[in-house]
Amino acid sequence: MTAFKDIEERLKEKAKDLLEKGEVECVFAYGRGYDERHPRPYVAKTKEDAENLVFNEYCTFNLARYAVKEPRKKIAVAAKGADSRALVQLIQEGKLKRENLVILGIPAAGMVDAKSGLTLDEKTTGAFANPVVYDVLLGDKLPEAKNSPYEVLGELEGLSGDGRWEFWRKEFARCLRCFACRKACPMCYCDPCFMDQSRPRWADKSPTLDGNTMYHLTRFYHLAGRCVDCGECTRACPVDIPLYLFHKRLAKDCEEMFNQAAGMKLEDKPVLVDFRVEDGDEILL
Amino acid sequence: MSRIGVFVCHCGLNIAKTVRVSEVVEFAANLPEVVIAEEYRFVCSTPGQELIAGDIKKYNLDRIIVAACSPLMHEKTFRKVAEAAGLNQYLVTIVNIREQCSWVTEDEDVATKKAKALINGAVYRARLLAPLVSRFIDVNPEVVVVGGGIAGIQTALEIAAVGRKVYLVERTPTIGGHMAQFDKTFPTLDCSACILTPKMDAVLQNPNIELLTYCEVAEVKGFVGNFDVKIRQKARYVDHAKCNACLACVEKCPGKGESEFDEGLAKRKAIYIPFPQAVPQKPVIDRETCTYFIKGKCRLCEKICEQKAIDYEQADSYIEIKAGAIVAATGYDLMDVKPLAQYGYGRYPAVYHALEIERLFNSAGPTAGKVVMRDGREPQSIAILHCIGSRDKNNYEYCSRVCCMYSLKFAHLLKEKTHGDVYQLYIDMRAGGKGYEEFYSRLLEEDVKFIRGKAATVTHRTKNPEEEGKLIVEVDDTLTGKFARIPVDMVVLAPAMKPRADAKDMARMLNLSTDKYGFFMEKHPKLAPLSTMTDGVFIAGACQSPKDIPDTVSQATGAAAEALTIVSKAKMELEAATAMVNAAACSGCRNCVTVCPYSAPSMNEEKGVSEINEALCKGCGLCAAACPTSAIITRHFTNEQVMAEMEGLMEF
Amino acid sequence: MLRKIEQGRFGELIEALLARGPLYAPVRDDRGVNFQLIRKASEPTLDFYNTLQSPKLAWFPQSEDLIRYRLAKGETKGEAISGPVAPTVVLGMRPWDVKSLAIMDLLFLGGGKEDPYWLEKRRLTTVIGYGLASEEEPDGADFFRTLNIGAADSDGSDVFLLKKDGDLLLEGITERGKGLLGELTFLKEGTEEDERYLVAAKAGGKDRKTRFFDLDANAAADKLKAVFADNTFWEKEAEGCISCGTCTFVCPTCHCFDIADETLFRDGVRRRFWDACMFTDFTLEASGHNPRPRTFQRLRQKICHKYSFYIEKFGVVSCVGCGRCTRLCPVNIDIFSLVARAVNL
Amino acid sequence: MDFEPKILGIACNWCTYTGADLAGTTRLKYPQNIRVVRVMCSSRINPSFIFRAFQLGADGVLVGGCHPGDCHYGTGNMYARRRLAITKKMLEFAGIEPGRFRVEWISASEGNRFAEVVGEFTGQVKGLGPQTKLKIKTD
Repeated sequence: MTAFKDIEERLKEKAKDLLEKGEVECVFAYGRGYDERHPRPYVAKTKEDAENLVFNEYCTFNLARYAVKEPRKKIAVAAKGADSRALVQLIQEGKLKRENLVILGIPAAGMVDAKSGLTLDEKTTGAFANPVVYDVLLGDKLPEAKNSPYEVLGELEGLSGDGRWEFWRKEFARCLRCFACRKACPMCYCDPCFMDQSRPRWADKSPTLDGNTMYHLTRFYHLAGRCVDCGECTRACPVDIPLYLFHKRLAKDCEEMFNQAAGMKLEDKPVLVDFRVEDGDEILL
Repeated sequence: MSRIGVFVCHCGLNIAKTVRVSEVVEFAANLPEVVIAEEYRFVCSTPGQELIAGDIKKYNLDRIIVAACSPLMHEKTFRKVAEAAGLNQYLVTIVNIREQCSWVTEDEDVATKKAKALINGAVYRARLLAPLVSRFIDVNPEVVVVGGGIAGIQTALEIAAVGRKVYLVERTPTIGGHMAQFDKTFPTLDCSACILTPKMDAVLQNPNIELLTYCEVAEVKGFVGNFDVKIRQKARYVDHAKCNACLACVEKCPGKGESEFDEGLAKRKAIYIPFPQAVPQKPVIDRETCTYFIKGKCRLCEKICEQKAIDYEQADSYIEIKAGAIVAATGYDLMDVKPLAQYGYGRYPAVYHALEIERLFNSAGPTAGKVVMRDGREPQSIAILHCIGSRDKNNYEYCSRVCCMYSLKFAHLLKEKTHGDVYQLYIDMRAGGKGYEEFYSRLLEEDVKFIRGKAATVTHRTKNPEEEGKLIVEVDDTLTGKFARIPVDMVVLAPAMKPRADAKDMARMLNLSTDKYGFFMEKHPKLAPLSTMTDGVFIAGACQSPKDIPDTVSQATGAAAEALTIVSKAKMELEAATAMVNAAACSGCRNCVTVCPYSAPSMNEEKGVSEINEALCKGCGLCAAACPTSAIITRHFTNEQVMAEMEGLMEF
Repeated sequence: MLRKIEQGRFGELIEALLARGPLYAPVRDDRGVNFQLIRKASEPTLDFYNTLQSPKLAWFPQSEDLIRYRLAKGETKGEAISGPVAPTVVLGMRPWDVKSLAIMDLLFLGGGKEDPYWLEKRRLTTVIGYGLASEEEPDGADFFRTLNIGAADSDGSDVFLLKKDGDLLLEGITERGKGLLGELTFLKEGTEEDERYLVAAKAGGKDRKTRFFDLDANAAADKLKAVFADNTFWEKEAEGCISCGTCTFVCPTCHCFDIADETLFRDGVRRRFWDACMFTDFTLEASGHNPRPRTFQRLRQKICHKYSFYIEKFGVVSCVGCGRCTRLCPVNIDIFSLVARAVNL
Repeated sequence: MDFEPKILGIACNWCTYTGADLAGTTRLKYPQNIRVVRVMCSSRINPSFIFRAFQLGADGVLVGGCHPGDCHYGTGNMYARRRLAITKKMLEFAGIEPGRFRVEWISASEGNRFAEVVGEFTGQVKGLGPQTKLKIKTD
């Protein structure tokens, strides 16, 4: 495995090179935050900026979330496994153009969520070690996780329906409606979000359990077949709602029913705006 | 605040027997925003209608709710009543308390309770209804027919016959299509040219038909009533306006190409007309074989042309046409049989496909109508192999429908011309059609050898001296259960009819769906076989599925009638309950663009939002449910309206 | 007035407070410590550095019902919800959080219009502040010393609580606080040694180290106004900002709210609830116009509101350096270094 | 008293709603717990409608559309099938009894099928008892 320090060096070098040659307008990557453990998303626009880039195990952010705001510019994006899936998914949805992107692929394992101290692996999120699409690879390819990313669902799936509802009810009740989940999500590019609508008002404007439930269920649905399991929603949540569990479950369902995982192939169509004549009614059971 | 009037119908005893109408009326009268609630024995009767109209005026109602039978029954009636009374028809709500209430239970309490809940739902929803106005658009009276085979010719002639202008677009230098290549037609054996060429000529003579040969559709925009069709006129290098069709140029031309019309069995010149009866009779230059274009020298045709019609500088040009309707009659391709190596086509010169044989029969064909093979011999034994690629899970699962009959025709003609042995190797003999079974019976009498079994291989590997110099057709005879080797001089393949190679592109241009093979999809297989999911675009002939000439001509005539129903009106009413995009809420996700079967939404790339062409929208709401930001508003079924109705239904 | 109780008898103290009325205190669950309305004496804890969320919810709940109404035929009937608020105790607030109440008072009570909901709760609530013990290290994100708040300041508290060896010292600061301590007769008198310890701890609190720069409030206010139009600066600072409401929701001094009518089956409540200036639609006008459509404008607004406009209007910084926004920011935006960069630009 | 569930039906105009009318025309009897909302196509149904219906207190939700391949709009119900399949999985994972939600393809000629399905579904929902999880608590 290539050391994070070496990846950082290559990232700087490549960014400098791209910016110097004018091949991209900016490079979306990571910069220093208020300490080592807290890097920030950073946009390098000049070769001098490129010197400020950093990469370490705390660089968990999914930069596709920023790239999607620049659909017309030629940009470079540092992309770990899940981040590259997000880029692919956004290309499928016509939000980004492949030809406008230079994907700086980063094979990365052992990333750490600074807040919880947890290592990101298949039990959590963002376990995809290697980028699925890239122009440059800034480190050596890594072996992929051996376990299914869905194993972690076992515990919840093992509960009774009542148990699961009790679990989610408690979690939804904690929700502050700070909307960090949707704002951190690379796929939640809608502005306004359905929750901001007043006609109709899909959920209470005030943070009630019922409104929170409607918000989260609908958002889960909107991400079905689109979520790339980067885990940003869950890391962003100030009250630590394990949103990733629901997203994972729907990703699993989509794989089982439609035989397609989000953001894996440029030529795929998002599953919910697609159908096959062979889709059977058994999926409704 | 709305002013709602509620009218509850007894429908004689149909409703009143199980629903306590007075109780329901009292309930309705006490709901907020309900100004008046009334009951009547038959609200749909003239006095009932007058009651509603009177109340609208008397109470200044801005919404009415009629609780009666199904909306599918009388919604139109009550909408008319409202319009006549000055209330927009979309402000009427019908509550179904008969078919879905009083008729499906005998319990008065239950029925009354349900009727109340249904009316409550309607009151919740009615407040949110908006007046809608149907829009009318002008219809362009002209029609574009794509494809100049028998289907396109027939369609064009029918439309022109009622005085409408038709543009007939044909890709090759002549109209006529596959039918022009045929020698005889089954089952009557009348000469194909004799019945087709008068029609081709009629096209040329008809002032209402503008013939656009050597042209291709480049782009189709717009929608029913208002299509903008861009046609690419391929460079002919001959100015047809000047050419007087003397064809002296053709005679002198030293260039040599393979005749497409004769399936490569004969040569043609570089400047040519495809066949003697071609329409138009004016030639085109084939760049690929023209000496001047290849070597930069020659220009013989230019020298010889008295009309100065030769123009080597000619380039492709574009013609823009406006049309109210489009008929696609783009026909079929014969399957390329080379990849089916087991039949030896391309490897053994004595293996022919069906269209080649047609040309061999034809007196104007490469052999002047004699059946002689590529080596000059007349075959003494011929095997006709059915279902090559058709009814074949590895290729085309469908039956090509015409092969049995033309194979019988071939058998007859081969017998007649060669007196040799003719074998038919078939899976099933399909002779459904007027006079078809009789034709089959006739052939059974003609000393043709029928072997029931699909040919497995054609090989030159002989096993005994008798087979020497022959091609051996191997087949499992399913009647005798024996494996047979049939030595013959000539093999004729009946390949599958398949969609045109560019059918998918054409489908994309016309916004048609295709089936899994690539044939154009009809709107409904039984009830709308000539319509498509795109209003104003119709299909006829083999582009929809393999079919014979009678079926094709029937479809073509039908498609003409379909197109005429559109262009015969000056104006067209558009669906009023269409969807629209609230641009401020659109996130540009393209879901609507991706899912709409009618291509009504499209992306405005500059603004990054989607826009709906209401002329194309059918109001199904598929897009609205796919819209994550609820930017799409399905008029008359908005998210708000549906959810309000649900709230009202669930309150009690 | 100084009282004390063994730490082991903390539960008894809680029991006694619970008997008097509603009590908010820090409770630990699997995700950390937060203020909660206490149901059982065993719930509260004093073993924490600070709560994840601010204690403002005791006075300014995330969601508060104002009016109940019914959409009836003819007329809509509504009634104000102004149930009697019981005397409440909030126990365990850190000194810098206590300070936030005075900052919020300026707005809710001093802005020319008194907010009855805030006033009522302020009037009836007793604050038990909780000094940082000398052995506890401030978190790296905190910077309350920059705002000149000591780790053991007792200003603003009615009662001030401090750990001392095995004991909890309780000092009555205000009359209300002293009255409360007087009622809790099972408490022991504090000794002179306790007194000295307390004085030393308060003084020592001023020497505790957090992130620091020399902040002159008025100069900062002016500087930020000068920097206001420097879009390049703000765009760079905001490039990571995802425009969520986390920072404002966990902030003890953020006070923006929205009001909405929530109706179901024609019954409804008018409710006010937290809003955040970081939300895209916070400034969305009915016309569709949005004066702050871009992220950097919203982040700028938040920073300038706290470090410039509030000073201009009320004379104080609207920030207590609690570090919550920095700690919980999903993208590690740090208000301390941002302000420092702006002021030193 | 027996528990009488509230069931929300959402039916497409062309097939299921017409089928329900046919059930009436042929005077078939079925439980009247169902109240039907008419939409033009099953593809109009936003999964949030289903969540909302449960919040409004529906004990069961029945969606009816044309048989796949027979959609009045060609492909609407093909999309609907995928959406509603996800909706079903979501309800299940959230802990809502999956038996409270059902999708059926009922054509305009299947009045008896409509009555049958409603009867069966009503019985099933009755068996599950009141739906209290998503239902908004009202005083």
